[in-house]
Amino acid sequence: MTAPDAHREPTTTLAPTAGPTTAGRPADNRFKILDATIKRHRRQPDALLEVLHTAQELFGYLDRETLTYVGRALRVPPSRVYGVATFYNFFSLKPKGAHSCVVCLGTACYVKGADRILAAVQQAYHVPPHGTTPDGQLSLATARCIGACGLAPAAVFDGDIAGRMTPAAAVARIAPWMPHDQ
Amino acid sequence: MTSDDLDTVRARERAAFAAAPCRLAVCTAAGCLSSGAGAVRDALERTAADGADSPGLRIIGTGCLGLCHAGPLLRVFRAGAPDVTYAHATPDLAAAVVRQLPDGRLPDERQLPAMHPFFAHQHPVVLENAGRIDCERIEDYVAAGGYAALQQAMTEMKPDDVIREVVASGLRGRGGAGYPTGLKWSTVAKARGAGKFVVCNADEGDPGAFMDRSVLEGDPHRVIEGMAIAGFAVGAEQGYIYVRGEYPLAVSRLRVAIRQAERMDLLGQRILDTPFSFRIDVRIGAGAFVCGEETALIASIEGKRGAPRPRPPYPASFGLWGRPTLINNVETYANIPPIIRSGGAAYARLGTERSKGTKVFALAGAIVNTGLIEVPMGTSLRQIIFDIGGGIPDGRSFKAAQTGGPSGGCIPASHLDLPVDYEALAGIGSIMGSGGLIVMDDRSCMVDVARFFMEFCRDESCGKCIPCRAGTVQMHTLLMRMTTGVAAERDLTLLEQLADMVTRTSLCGLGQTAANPVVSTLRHFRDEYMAHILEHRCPAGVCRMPRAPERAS
Amino acid sequence: MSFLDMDDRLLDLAARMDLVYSPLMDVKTFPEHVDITLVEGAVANQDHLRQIATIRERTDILVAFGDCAVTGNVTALRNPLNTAGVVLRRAYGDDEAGSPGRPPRPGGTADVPALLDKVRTIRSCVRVDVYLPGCPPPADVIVDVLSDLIAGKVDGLHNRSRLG
Amino acid sequence: MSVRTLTINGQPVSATEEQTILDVAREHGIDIPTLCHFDGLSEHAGCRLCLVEIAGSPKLHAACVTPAAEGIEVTTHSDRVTAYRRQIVELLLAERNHVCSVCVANRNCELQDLAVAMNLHHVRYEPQDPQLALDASHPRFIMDPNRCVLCTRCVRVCDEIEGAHTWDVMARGRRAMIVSDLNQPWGESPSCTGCGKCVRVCPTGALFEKGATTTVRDPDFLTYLKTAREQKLWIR
Repeated sequence: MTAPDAHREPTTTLAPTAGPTTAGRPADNRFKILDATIKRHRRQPDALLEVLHTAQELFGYLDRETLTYVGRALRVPPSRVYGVATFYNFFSLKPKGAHSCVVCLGTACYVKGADRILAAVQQAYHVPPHGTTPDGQLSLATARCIGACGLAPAAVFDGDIAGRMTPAAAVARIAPWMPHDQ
Repeated sequence: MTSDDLDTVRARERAAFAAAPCRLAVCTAAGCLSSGAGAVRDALERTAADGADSPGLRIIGTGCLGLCHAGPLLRVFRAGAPDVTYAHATPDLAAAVVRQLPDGRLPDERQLPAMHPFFAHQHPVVLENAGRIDCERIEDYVAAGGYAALQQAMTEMKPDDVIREVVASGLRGRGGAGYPTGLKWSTVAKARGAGKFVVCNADEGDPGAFMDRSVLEGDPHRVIEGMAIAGFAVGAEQGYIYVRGEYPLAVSRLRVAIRQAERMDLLGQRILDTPFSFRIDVRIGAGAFVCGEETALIASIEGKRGAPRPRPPYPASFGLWGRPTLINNVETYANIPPIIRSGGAAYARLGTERSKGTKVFALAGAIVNTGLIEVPMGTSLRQIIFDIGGGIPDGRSFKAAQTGGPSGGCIPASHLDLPVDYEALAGIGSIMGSGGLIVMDDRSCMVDVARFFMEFCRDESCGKCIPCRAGTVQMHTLLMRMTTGVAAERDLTLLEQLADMVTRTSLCGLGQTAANPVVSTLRHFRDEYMAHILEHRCPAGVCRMPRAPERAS
Repeated sequence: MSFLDMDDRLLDLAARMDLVYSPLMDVKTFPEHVDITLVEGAVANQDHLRQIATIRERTDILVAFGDCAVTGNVTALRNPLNTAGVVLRRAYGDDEAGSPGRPPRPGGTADVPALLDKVRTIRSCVRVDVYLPGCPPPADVIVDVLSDLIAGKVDGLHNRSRLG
Repeated sequence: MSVRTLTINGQPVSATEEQTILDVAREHGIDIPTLCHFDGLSEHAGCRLCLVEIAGSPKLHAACVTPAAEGIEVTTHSDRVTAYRRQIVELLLAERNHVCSVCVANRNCELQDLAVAMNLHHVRYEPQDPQLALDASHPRFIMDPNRCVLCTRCVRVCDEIEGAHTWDVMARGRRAMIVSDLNQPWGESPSCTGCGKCVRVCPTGALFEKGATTTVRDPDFLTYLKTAREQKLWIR
């Protein structure tokens, strides 16, 4: 991660009246990248989803400041930004863990016992589905089908699809991410 | 680049193809990649680079070869010799193949039989390029006859001619509902107003379906070409592909393909130096099944909550930003180039009376050969599941085939000989859907299957209309009562009444079909429901019933 | 109270029926072969659950009388809390000022019946013949319905009063 | 302007080009139940209570968005749609915590009126008992999501008439909720003008004035405002 540069304000030219606070966030290039996306879409309100995608890629999740910033830049009311951000499963309003495990619960995976994989991971690492461990190491999520039905049951570990999973294999795959006392 | 220039490229590439007597194709669809196809490809390239004595060898990363469970798949094409396909390929095997190629004696281990039934019974049209082209090289697509249909449309046909061929082909929407594609195209073409749009629905949300993903990953130019032809036919200059966020590989390959097509003047301003201009932008979904519904998809492209709106007005007259909009799904567009190339009449010779052409199915669940297949419409379920799919593994018996995902139904063994087409499936209470086909053996409980799908619909309901929002919740509650053994007979009555009400009164297709899994399992497996309710017993042994009253035994 | 609002009409009704059981009467057990029972209130604990089963067994026509019996109403306001333990802690546990409380155990004792996790409507426990919603059901409606029931008319009775 | 003729429940009626089946029915005193419709707002078409049958069409049609087309034969109260409407109201009553006897809108509530009009005396579906916190942070108004039916009248009036767009719907399906701004307490909402229009259009006791013992029902007030604004005529 780049060193925080306390002196440089994030670009606020798009929302000159009241730029968002950046407290607790490194004032790095990420807002510049976000602004570039916003500019590419000519600040059109229609680009809300695209911009939220970019923002989440940049920051990992969407906090209130980011939502406010995006709303002002695209000239969309805050409640609509919030409504859109919470409608879609992909957007997260809370920080995610350092690592992620997504268990596919699609039909093919269901038929092949994906629920047992989910239960095993939950139990082994004390993490609720769609939650994060208290130490912030692991986020567990479920997917509605990742399209890897031919390899069911499947799970995604830090972005890599793994097929023909078993409860034990899933737990083992996560083990190296976790502190040893678990 | 003009049409003639493109012909030159095609000729050059074909010559280069012919000069390479040997091609090694590694399946680089998401399935095989997750089984280690990347390492196999690396090993091929490393070994080929080491040995100087393999001239004319080409290594390509290709689209889905279909047999996902046996991945990574490696296929060897040699001039004058039959193709050889390896299952579960490893880097070591790959290296051995490259080293032994010059002798013409390939390793025997892990070779699939020459006429493996999985491949023998298929009829690829949409998937014709799978295994043959490198999915990241536009030149490969062009050499395989790609963009010839677009050339033909632009140079020899008028928009009306294109639509006439699509009508003649009898092609119906592959997204599930089966609306005649030609009719849709002519409606949008006739719609008044400038600034029309062409939209490709790649929000393949049915769990158990991955046909569209495979097409986008393996042959993205085919979809782009189909869309460009559609744009030409209906008079649109802008297209959008709305891809599921769950398919990052498809998105990146599409973006690469769009850039390549733009560089060769196959997209953008003045395509092939004609007055026709057409742009395509990719829009990425964010995890909402309901966005597969066309008005919700439009709302989502417009940056809004993916809530459907009442139709009419239909998108064909009032769609994206209020403009006439053509919406088809991936597989529908992928069928367009062959229809234009060989003519609608030729295409219509495939399939059944009312369902023309082929259909791609994703086989999954309790079946030996899981993966992707393409068969002519009218192929029987038995052929699909037992001949191509290899039957049920572990010595279990077939119980049901689920088609159409959460909007579909379960087909029992008594209907295995049914020829699969739109009408036949609808006739037994299921739907064609987008092509997901999940096989269930005797270890699946049909009440629990209904509960599984109802949970899906409950969680994916947008919440706009009451019947779907609250009706799916109550139907799920009732199904939970059954699977936990606390239901009474009146719960079944309530469930059936709700299923009817939600079907008839919901605002959009999600709600209107949400009860289908319940209705179809009740129709074909009512005795299982009764066992849960009257005897507090799960015949398949799936449902645990700790709270159940004393068993009637 | 609404019952008493029937005023002198109550006397007319009384002439046509025998009141065999009521919370105000000194009768410990619910009698057998009762023609009509008006059940007020919802089912909140194990004792109620046993009672309603007995009532159903021994009654010809069971009337869910008033919103609490029909919908749970005010008594079911605790249902979003989900479990009896939470309800008891909320009611008898430490208060907001910090003074310590002594919440009873959810399982009940010999003298106090166990609280159900959720307050249940009469319908969710036993078959109900007539619904008479209202908080409270108006006196006129009670007179009408009772008169009809005594006269042997059962159909179309529940349409006379409203929720709330 | 072309005039159209059609029949509703066998009664011949005429309609203008812009009119919906609902408009025409109401004009002729035929009561089609609605919940999300409010005169002066765009149509939401979400409550599905106004579904009617049109002869020759297998589908049901939402009267609020279906044009009164030439020659159609509309049936507003077939046994089938009456039964469906009843189920819809039952679903709503089971969805949130609708406790009429302690609700500020008791006897002045459109949901309760619907139940009464349908002779709905009990609910067959399992109450969902959601745990929802009441928002009393606004100096003048209270938002009680326990009574909300998600008709979005408040969202639409705030957006379309007041122009503030303080309200919107968050999440989806059974988790959907009406929220102000970034789901913050209403009293802290920078965008709310405090105009109270949302309170006036709420069909139930989800939005009400602090200290009020009942709610206000004024179905014509938006039409009044719009006529005043657009035509400078204050018609009461």
